[in-house]
Amino acid sequence: MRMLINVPETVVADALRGMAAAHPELTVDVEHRVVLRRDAPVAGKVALVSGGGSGHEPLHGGFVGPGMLAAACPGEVFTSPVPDQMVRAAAAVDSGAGVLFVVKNYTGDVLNFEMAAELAEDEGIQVAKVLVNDDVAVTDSLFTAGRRGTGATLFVEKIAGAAAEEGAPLERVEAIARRVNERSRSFGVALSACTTPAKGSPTFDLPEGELELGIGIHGEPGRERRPMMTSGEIADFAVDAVLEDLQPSGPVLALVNGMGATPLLELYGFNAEVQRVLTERGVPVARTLVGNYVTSLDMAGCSVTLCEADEEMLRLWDAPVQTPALRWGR
Amino acid sequence: MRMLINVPETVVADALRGMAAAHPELTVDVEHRVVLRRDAPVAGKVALVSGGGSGHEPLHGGFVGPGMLAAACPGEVFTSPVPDQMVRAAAAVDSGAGVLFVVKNYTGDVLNFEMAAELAEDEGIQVAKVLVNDDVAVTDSLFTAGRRGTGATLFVEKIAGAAAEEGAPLERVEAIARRVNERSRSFGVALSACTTPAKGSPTFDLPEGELELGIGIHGEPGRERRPMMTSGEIADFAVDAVLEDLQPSGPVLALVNGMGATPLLELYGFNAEVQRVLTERGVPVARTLVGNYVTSLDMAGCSVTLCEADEEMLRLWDAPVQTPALRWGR
Amino acid sequence: MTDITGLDAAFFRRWLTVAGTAVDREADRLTELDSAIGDADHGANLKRGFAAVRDVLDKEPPETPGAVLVAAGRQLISTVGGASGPLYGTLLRRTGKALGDSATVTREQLAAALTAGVGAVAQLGGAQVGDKTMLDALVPAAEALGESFEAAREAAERGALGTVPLQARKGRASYLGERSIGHQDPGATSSALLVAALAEVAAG
Amino acid sequence: MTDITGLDAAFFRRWLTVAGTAVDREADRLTELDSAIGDADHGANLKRGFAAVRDVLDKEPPETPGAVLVAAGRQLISTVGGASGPLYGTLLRRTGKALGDSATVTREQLAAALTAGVGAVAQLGGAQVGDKTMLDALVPAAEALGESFEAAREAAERGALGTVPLQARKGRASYLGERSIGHQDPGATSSALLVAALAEVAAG
Ligand SMILES: Nc1ncnc2c1ncn2[C@@H]1O[C@H](COP(=O)(O)OP(=O)(O)O)[C@@H](O)[C@H]1O
Ligand SMILES: Nc1ncnc2c1ncn2[C@@H]1O[C@H](COP(=O)(O)OP(=O)(O)O)[C@@H](O)[C@H]1O
Ligand SMILES: [Mg+2]
Ligand SMILES: [Mg+2]
Ligand SMILES: [Mg+2]
Ligand SMILES: [Mg+2]
Repeated sequence: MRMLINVPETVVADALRGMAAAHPELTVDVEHRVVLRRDAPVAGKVALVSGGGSGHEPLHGGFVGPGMLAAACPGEVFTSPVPDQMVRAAAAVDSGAGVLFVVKNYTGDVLNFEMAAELAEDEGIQVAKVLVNDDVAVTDSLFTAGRRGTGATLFVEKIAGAAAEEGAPLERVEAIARRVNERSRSFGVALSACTTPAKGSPTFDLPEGELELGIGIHGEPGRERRPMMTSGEIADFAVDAVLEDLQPSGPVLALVNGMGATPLLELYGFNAEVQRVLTERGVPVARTLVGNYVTSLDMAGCSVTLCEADEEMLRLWDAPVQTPALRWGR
Repeated sequence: MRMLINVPETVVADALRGMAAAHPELTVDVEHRVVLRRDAPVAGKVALVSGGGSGHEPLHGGFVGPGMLAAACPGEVFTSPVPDQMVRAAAAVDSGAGVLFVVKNYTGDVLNFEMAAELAEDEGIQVAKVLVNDDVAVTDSLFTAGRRGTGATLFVEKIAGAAAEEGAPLERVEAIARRVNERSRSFGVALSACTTPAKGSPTFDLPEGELELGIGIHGEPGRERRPMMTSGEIADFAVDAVLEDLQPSGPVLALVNGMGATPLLELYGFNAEVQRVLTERGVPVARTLVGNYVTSLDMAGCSVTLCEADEEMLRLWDAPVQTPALRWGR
Repeated sequence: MTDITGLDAAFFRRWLTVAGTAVDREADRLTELDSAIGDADHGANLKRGFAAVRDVLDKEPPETPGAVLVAAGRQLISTVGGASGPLYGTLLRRTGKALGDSATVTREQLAAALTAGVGAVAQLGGAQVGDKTMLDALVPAAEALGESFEAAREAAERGALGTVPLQARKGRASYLGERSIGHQDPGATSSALLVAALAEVAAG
Repeated sequence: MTDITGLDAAFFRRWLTVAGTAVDREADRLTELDSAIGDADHGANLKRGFAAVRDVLDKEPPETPGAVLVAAGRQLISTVGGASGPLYGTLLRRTGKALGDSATVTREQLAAALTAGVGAVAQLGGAQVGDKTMLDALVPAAEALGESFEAAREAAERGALGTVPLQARKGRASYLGERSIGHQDPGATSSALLVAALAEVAAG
């Protein structure tokens, strides 16, 4: 167990204490497991609340701050948070303008956020929800829990967060969030499994020289195992998988995301290949973000998310954001 | 070989192409391997130039931009760049106010930067050099190549870069850089070795359940191997190793750095323990930065860097910076 | 005690205690199963949840069977998270609600209430028998409980084993498509544990 | 050809070609040695450098022994990086400069020039014999070259093997302290390869 931890039971609480120390500009409620904008509630503004299992850092806590999330609720590792956290977060950040729950499409997240929405509404908070489900590796959604929410979460949180910051009302923030999700698709690849603290050994067995195509962000095996491919071949496969489902007529936002243990050096090299494929397919790229943003603990691998962005979405993407992990403009 | 690459020979060029695509705000000269501030040379201002082997990303290319480096020269993986790169970078960024070379103390880096300084001076560029050597794991410096340059490089580049941005003359920028280095110390720990593209297998063999104390950032084994320790025990060991050599009388800057493959969740948890130890030792912390900043490819592990910061250093630390990896203020 | 005439609050508290012990004992196995077709947390999730249930039942033991199950269900919802938290929480809460506030209930009454609880789980999760979920153990168990505790235990066990050849259509395992075949569902397995605990307590 | 009366530019070009081939062949071994006590790049570094040397010598072959070595040394400095780039680059450049611009040189002249080149390496890197570096092969080789090519080859080989029991005091290996003992120095090993290539070409 090559982990920098004390005991598996306290990893989330330990991380929140460390986050609190590193980010005095946030309010980190370690006991109740909520990360909040220091200045919440912000008068007259819609508040975005998200959350999910831990192990995907910087998602979501690293995206809390002006221009993005008002609050994040971290669950146990790979386990959706509980309704109590979401209700507490909603109550803390609601200025009366309402709250948008950004929910990645997993059974656990969906059920817990649904319960939380009911409870928050009981407390007089206006709640809207957007489901993020961008992962094209999940096919036959009739016979599955549906597409997983992965990289597009970052796009939804950033763009809808900017709309909220501008003072857009809840219905508009919700509509934009929905539009971003509808126009976003992702595909992920694992070069290694990850190790959860609770299990202490890799979640699946991936021999050297093989890779998993179509993985999610919870250490689950993918749809298919193949002999190792080059960065260029992986880019071809991943981008084509996305483009099979999303035929953008205009420029895209591209997220070239690391799963956690893939060095930035490799990620940038992979980005060069992603850009090559997009050029070959005639897809113009408006903005590119490269880095470890939606991770899966210590998994080696990467994912590609494309979002067909209209002018409003691009403007909101470029709008100022001040969070631990995403920060530009002012 | 679990690597997201095409062939080992092109990893650095591939990464630079990918970096160019992701960062239109930088000038990336892929052919000559130089990453430049778009607006260089900046009239009247001293320019910081750094560089070193690749594999430590975001160091140094990710630190190029207003308020930090004017240029970075990436070498092959774990191999110092060649003088030609540094001379080209110096010529491109020198406004006449002079250039400061920030050099990590490794034989290769020292020799290549020395040659470059001579050549650049032949071209009429005023060059100063600062050597970063903060790694307390290297003892008996009389019988070694001396302390390695690791995490303190970030402090030197940020603080001296801010001084340069303010318009300080070369001697002052050099003096501040030197002061930051003198007041900084680091200690690193590996939970796994890393794999270089050229070798394709781990640089050393670290059995499960053991760790290496006192490692550098080039995949070399450390000074000592021990049975696995908890995050809290590692924090005790690392912080005490630093404090044995640095007895700060005032507040410190703390960098809790990941070596590449350690999840941010664990790093934040480790930071909680580092803060605990510092509190126990009576060392006040002025600022804390947690993340993967000075990495060693896909090594799992962490390092702690402390810098005894005076008021000027804190002010310069807080000054605006606009680079891919470090970004605040404006 | 397990009086033939009726099951009291103490019986239900004992059930949840024994269930918690079984969960602790089998946590690694549940996580292992979840690791094959899920995200390797099912054991840790239930361990955390049942520890919290034990705490709350120790602190202020509710006085009716219904109240015990409602309190336990709430606690699971508040501490487990994931898919199983709301689902098991709903199972206990809705079963408890269906039991009303009588001080003792019969096995037949429990069977009817459990059927209501299982129905609520099916509605919440949108799954049905054959989807390779906890329902594959819970549905037959609720039915067989009309007969006897032991029949319920056997039905749940059979249901859990029966998930092995199934392709998952709900929950995380569904992402794997055909690769989910050949593995036993962790939720069905934990359901069988819970029902076995019930039979064990009933057996005295 | 290796004329008894003198070594010409073609001889030195051949030396560097044969050395490059040896480096290509032994690159993995050099990297392996560097992996044990360094950073696992020595083989790749020299491979890259000697490929560049080959290119430049092919494109515009210099016409004197001194010019061949100076051009090769410059090329190593411009393409290798790391510690070995400046050190080997300086070795060849300064040896070449010491040879002056005569069209042929004797072995004795080469031995003297190499001694100058090795001295420049020692000065640049601040190391001396016994520090577990390339100097442990180069210093005895330069001395023995006064005797014969074969003696130089043997001396370099012996010097490289002799680094095994040493504790490193320069370069990356020095960070390991006592843990550097028991491993052969990669730079001394590559130096022995280069001297062996020289002896091989001299043997015809
Ligand atoms: N929609 C659903 N309906 C009923 N049971 C479900 C559903 N989705 C998942 N489950 C059950 O939950 C179990 C997984 O629980 P757990 O691992 O704790 O949560 P998660 O899947 O969120 O990690 C599955 O094995 C399955 O039995
Ligand atoms: N100061 C020095 N003087 C002489 N030779 C040195 C010195 N430092 C290192 N070397 C030689 O360089 C070799 C390492 O070269 P290489 O691996 O290419 O560079 P780096 O150490 O920068 O990765 C060592 O094995 C040693 O022989
Ligand atoms: Mg889970
Ligand atoms: Mg090197
Ligand atoms: Mg699970
Ligand atoms: Mg080396």
